[in-house]
Amino acid sequence: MKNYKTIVLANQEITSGTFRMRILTPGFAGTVTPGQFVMLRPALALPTLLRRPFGIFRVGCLPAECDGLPAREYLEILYKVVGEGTRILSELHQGDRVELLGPLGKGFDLGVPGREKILVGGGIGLVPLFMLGEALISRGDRVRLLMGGRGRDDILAVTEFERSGVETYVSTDDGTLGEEGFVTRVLERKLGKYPEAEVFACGPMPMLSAVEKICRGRGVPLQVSLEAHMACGVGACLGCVVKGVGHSETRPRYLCTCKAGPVFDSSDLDWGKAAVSKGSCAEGGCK
Amino acid sequence: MKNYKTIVLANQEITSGTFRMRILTPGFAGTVTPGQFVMLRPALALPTLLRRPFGIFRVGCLPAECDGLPAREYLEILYKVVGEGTRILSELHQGDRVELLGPLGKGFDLGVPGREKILVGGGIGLVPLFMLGEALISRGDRVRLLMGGRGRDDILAVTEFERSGVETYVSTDDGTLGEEGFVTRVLERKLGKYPEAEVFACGPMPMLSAVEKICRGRGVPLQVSLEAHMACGVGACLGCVVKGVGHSETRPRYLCTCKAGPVFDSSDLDWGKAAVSKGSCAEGGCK
Amino acid sequence: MSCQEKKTMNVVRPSLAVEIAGIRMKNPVMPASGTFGYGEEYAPYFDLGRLGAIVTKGLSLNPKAGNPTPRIAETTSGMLNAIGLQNVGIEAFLADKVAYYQNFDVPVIANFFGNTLEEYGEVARRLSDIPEISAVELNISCPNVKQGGIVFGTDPRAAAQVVALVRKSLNKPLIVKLTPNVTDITVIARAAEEAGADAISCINTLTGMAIDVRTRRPKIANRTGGLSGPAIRPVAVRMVHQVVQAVKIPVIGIGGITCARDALEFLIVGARAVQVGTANFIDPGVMPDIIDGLEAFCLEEGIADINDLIGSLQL
Amino acid sequence: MSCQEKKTMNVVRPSLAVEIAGIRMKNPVMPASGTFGYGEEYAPYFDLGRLGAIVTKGLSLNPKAGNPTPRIAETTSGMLNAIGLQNVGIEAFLADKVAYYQNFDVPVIANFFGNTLEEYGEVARRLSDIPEISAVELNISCPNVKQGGIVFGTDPRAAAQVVALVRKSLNKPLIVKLTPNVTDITVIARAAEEAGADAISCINTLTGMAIDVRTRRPKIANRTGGLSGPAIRPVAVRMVHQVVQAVKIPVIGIGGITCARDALEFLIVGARAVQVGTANFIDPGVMPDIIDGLEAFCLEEGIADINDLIGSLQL
Ligand SMILES: Cc1cc2nc3c(=O)[nH]c(=O)nc-3n(C[C@H](O)[C@H](O)[C@H](O)COP(=O)(O)OP(=O)(O)OC[C@H]3O[C@@H](n4cnc5c(N)ncnc54)[C@H](O)[C@@H]3O)c2cc1C
Ligand SMILES: Cc1cc2nc3c(=O)[nH]c(=O)nc-3n(C[C@H](O)[C@H](O)[C@H](O)COP(=O)(O)OP(=O)(O)OC[C@H]3O[C@@H](n4cnc5c(N)ncnc54)[C@H](O)[C@@H]3O)c2cc1C
Ligand SMILES: Cc1cc2nc3c(=O)[nH]c(=O)nc-3n(C[C@H](O)[C@H](O)[C@H](O)COP(=O)(O)O)c2cc1C
Ligand SMILES: Cc1cc2nc3c(=O)[nH]c(=O)nc-3n(C[C@H](O)[C@H](O)[C@H](O)COP(=O)(O)O)c2cc1C
Ligand code: FES
Ligand code: FES
Repeated sequence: MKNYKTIVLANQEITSGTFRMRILTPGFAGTVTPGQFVMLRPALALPTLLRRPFGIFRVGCLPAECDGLPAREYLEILYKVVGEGTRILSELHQGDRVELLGPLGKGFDLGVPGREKILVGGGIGLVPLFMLGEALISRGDRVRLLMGGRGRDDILAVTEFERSGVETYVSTDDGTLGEEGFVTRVLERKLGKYPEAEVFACGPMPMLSAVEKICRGRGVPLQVSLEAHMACGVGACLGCVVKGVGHSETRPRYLCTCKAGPVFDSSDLDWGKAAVSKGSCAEGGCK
Repeated sequence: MKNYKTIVLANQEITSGTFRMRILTPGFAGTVTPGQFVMLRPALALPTLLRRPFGIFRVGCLPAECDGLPAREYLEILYKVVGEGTRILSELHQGDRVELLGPLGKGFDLGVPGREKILVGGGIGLVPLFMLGEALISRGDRVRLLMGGRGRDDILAVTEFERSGVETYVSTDDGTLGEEGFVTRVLERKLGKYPEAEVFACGPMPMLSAVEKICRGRGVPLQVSLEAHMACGVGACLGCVVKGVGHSETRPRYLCTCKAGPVFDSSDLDWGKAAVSKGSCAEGGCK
Repeated sequence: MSCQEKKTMNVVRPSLAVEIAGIRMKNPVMPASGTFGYGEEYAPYFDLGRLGAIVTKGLSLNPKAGNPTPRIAETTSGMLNAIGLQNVGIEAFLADKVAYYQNFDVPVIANFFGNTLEEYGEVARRLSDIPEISAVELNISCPNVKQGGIVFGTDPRAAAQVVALVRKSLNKPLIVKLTPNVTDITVIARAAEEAGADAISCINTLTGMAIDVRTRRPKIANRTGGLSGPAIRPVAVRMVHQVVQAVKIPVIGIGGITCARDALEFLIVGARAVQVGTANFIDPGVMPDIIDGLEAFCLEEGIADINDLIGSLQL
Repeated sequence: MSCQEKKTMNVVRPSLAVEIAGIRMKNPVMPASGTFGYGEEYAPYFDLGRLGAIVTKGLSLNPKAGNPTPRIAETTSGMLNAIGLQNVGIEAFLADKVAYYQNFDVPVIANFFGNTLEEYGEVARRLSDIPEISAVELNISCPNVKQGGIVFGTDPRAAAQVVALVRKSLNKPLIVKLTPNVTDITVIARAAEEAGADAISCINTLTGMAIDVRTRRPKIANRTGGLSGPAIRPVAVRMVHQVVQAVKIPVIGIGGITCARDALEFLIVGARAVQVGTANFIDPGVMPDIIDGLEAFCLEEGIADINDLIGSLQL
């Protein structure tokens, strides 16, 4: 958990409207667990005010170079341009200054070693699953990624998952890539085959709700990574709360997405109608 | 007078804290007279709000290129980083988008053909004098530039003036370049030699006041280019007024620097104690 | 081009026309008083005929010199101004400026103020006779003039008094412009309505102050100034929402509008039209852009008449 | 390094210490209530011992759930919040949180509110006995809670009543925090002073609203929220200036402070200390940066004691 004032190493558009940014972050890799996130903003004169939360896609290190440049640790985020903040990020160049806070929040619990692992990613929601996949693979678990999206532009980084040893299954609503249909259909099929699996999901709220219903129906353990509007990212503003299980008007039980989450055991959440902050979807920014 | 949404062609630091920016401005050159100015801001998400006024240093045209790039008209400004707005400008790169309004205001009157012309520039105040010099030279006048500054970093673009045929005399308060002392001392000497000269001055207010006193004392015609805090640049906000000659508490006579100026005949201004807007110097941004 | 054609052939262009107190406007976008001069200053940048209405800078009985300088200072996403209502006075306005408006098929709204009740009445009478003026906007809210506006605009009784007097002296629609520097803006709005206002416009500027830390002086010679620009938009939207609930007459929304989306916030909470102020300084082309943006939004959302959008807030 | 050494050898470090209502602080910088949790959340980012004081989030008699979400929305250079004063309640605070403050040599100011007069009194009594608490800050200004704060904070008589009651129930310095959503803040400030306040802090948030134009819904579930951040600074500086002129007790300036220069504006108009709110969210290291910046400014300007800067406004 460090407050970085650092620079952009690279910032590329990878599919229409989705970017990949590499940021210099010395000392970051050793402290991060899969599913944690960062709060990021360009170090400009307040074009937007608050930092924006982003999942950590991966961390890495550039080797030292002969011209004397030392080894440089970095992290990578994948982000979609949905509003002003992400638009400004997308216009940053190598060497531009950014401010980054992280790693933040509670990441994924790796679950029971040896059991089948199914990761369900919806669009940009796949971001936190990459490091999770790596961690699970490296301790020997079998990992499958079910990657869904509306169309081919929503399908990201699949080859990178495969390279790391994750089996991937792609589906799109419009059939422009992989199987046609909802990713939840694929999930049902896979759970039919691997009823002992553990599921890890991140994506738009309607998808998460559907995944939760499927997993609850079969008694399959599920962890979800949620989004919420955040001001601070550290538990100070109380802007990012979601309803915990047992929440009621008279005995409210709010949990901070930034601190108790963003990854929650699905059984800790109230999956009632308005379970999760409308905020996370209000702007159509739900991915 | 056009509202350009255009791009930066180049943006270089020329001396410590002073930059030269080239901006693509098709159709600009034909409409500008020496001494006019532009209102400029980066096309970012409101990092600063208002456009900033800048004198037009020069205009030019990049020739068409064999790869099909057509000829491109541009203008150049020279600016000093004094606050947030100019700092943001200084961080722009080639290809970055800017918004520019201009040419604005009333420029210099070229005066009587054939009479000696003396231009007095204080620091960054020399900006509007370059195009004036060019115009005077091209119609055959003899032009001298007396260029003053606190130190060598304030002395700008002198070789460019010389190349255009202007005789230049440099003085600095600390003697780090040219003659040591105030530029007004040089002016007195020159006026002693050329009592028929016409004077054109731009620079910090104390310098302009001193120049005005000298010229008034000798009955020498003087035009000055003033600075004032501006919101609109077109005469709509009335934020940029200066006191005109004959101004009094009971019969106030305010002139818009952006429309009646920025170049004024010195006899049109009230040179009393608070003659010119404190605004133009309040932030220490007076150059 | 084919795309353009397709648009005009297959899609009915949405109607942006609105009506306020009997004034029909092509669209709900007009400049805010004092930020658009008398209009001429911006004529080089776009066809003023595109505007829903033109609003003049604030007029008074006699010419007014305004405040000493500095008069403006930028603040974060806003600006302070203490112009002090400098204006040419009603005589010069009628003699030199009014004729210009005949060039455009756009209703003209004359903004005015007085230093005394009598002056308010007198200016209202003078404006009554001018056919080029479609309506007047009564500024009881300028925070810059010590004896004048501020008193009327912050006290419901004083507001009612000046509105009633102007109403009596005037034969045109009367728009009353409110100050946001009050505890409860609905009280003033209702007082104005009861006293005969045909419409309300709000908000004027929030009183603010900025200090030059080196010189230890206020950045504005008048010490305080009016804060305008995007910074104040949330306060303005809230107040317009409140006033729309509180009165039956139409409301014109003002405060920090810089783009169509900003304007839409005001229309959705119930403003019948909007005024654009500080944004004109930032981009002289902003009002036509906003008009285009409103049309595009209606097209996208399948709204045939912008009046269907007005007050469409979902609570 | 040699530069550093030179500084400490040749130049006397300016004193930044200030005193408010008997509370001595190392420097005039503290967090604004509700933007710093109970302090722990920011401990990973800097030594809390550097602060002039710690201000807790708003406490109430019973735990409070707060509002539904969305609770926050960004606006231009500001943010709206309608957290709804979610807090653990005074019991849990005393049981779980207070002990933590012993780790730091920093005065702790407990911010609190009540929904009824009785509740205000009760919380004040409970806080009286806690040695870790140096002073309390009475929030009569939160615009989010319908039955509570707003009434007290906008009416001078109600304000005086609650201040007097708390004063009676409390054996510690009493800071009263004012809302800016009033016509004349000096009236409320004077009422609080007369009723026994030892200091005033201002401002709390301006009430604002933002609309999601696609869904036509307010961006905040509570419809309106409190506007904070740099956008409101000019309003805050103006009000602090007014209150400083109106009362004899010290004033703490709050509103949109993001850097030392912002803080200086408040000190120069006469605030004895400042609180930093929204800026903590943007940069957790902002308060130590501001403290360093104040020291640097004093050094540059040859000011040996920051108290000489306070109220140094030139008019
Ligand atoms: C823990 C976490 C991890 C995330 N990881 C990623 C990621 O890896 N890649 C990615 O593209 N996006 C991710 N998001 C969503 C991302 O934060 C938003 O897309 C981004 O904040 C939008 O900012 P904007 O200014 O472009 O949009 P605007 O809509 O203009 O933003 C306005 C305000 O709403 C907030 N906001 C808008 N949409 C969202 C959202 N979906 N979630 C949270 N806040 C929102 C913004 O932070 C800002 O405060 C994540 C969100 C959270 C909470
Ligand atoms: C007609 C005209 C021509 C100018 N030509 C040049 C030029 O060629 N090169 C150059 O470097 N500068 C020039 N200036 C000054 C330049 O506009 C300011 O340096 C610049 O606006 C400072 O902006 P900032 O945000 O960096 O400073 P800040 O001090 O942060 O600005 C705050 C506000 O004050 C205004 N302001 C501050 N200083 C000045 C000033 N000296 N004059 C006017 N407004 C000011 C800004 O526009 C802004 O609105 C000119 C000014 C005028 C009026
Ligand atoms: C420079 C300036 C001058 C103004 N003059 C007037 C005026 O004469 N009469 C008036 O009613 N309002 C005046 N106003 C207020 C605006 O009309 C408008 O209410 C306010 O600026 C808020 O809108 P904005 O945020 O879009 O600028 C002025 C505002 C500015 C910035
Ligand atoms: C998320 C949030 C929560 C707040 N909670 C409280 C509170 O509990 N009690 C209180 O007196 N003020 C509260 N405030 C107001 C702040 O203390 C401060 O007065 C206001 O935000 C203005 O300062 P700023 O612009 O620096 O944020 C809160 C503000 C924010 C943004
Ligand atoms: S984002 Fe502030 S508490 Fe979670
Ligand atoms: S800058 Fe607006 S009138 Fe001159």
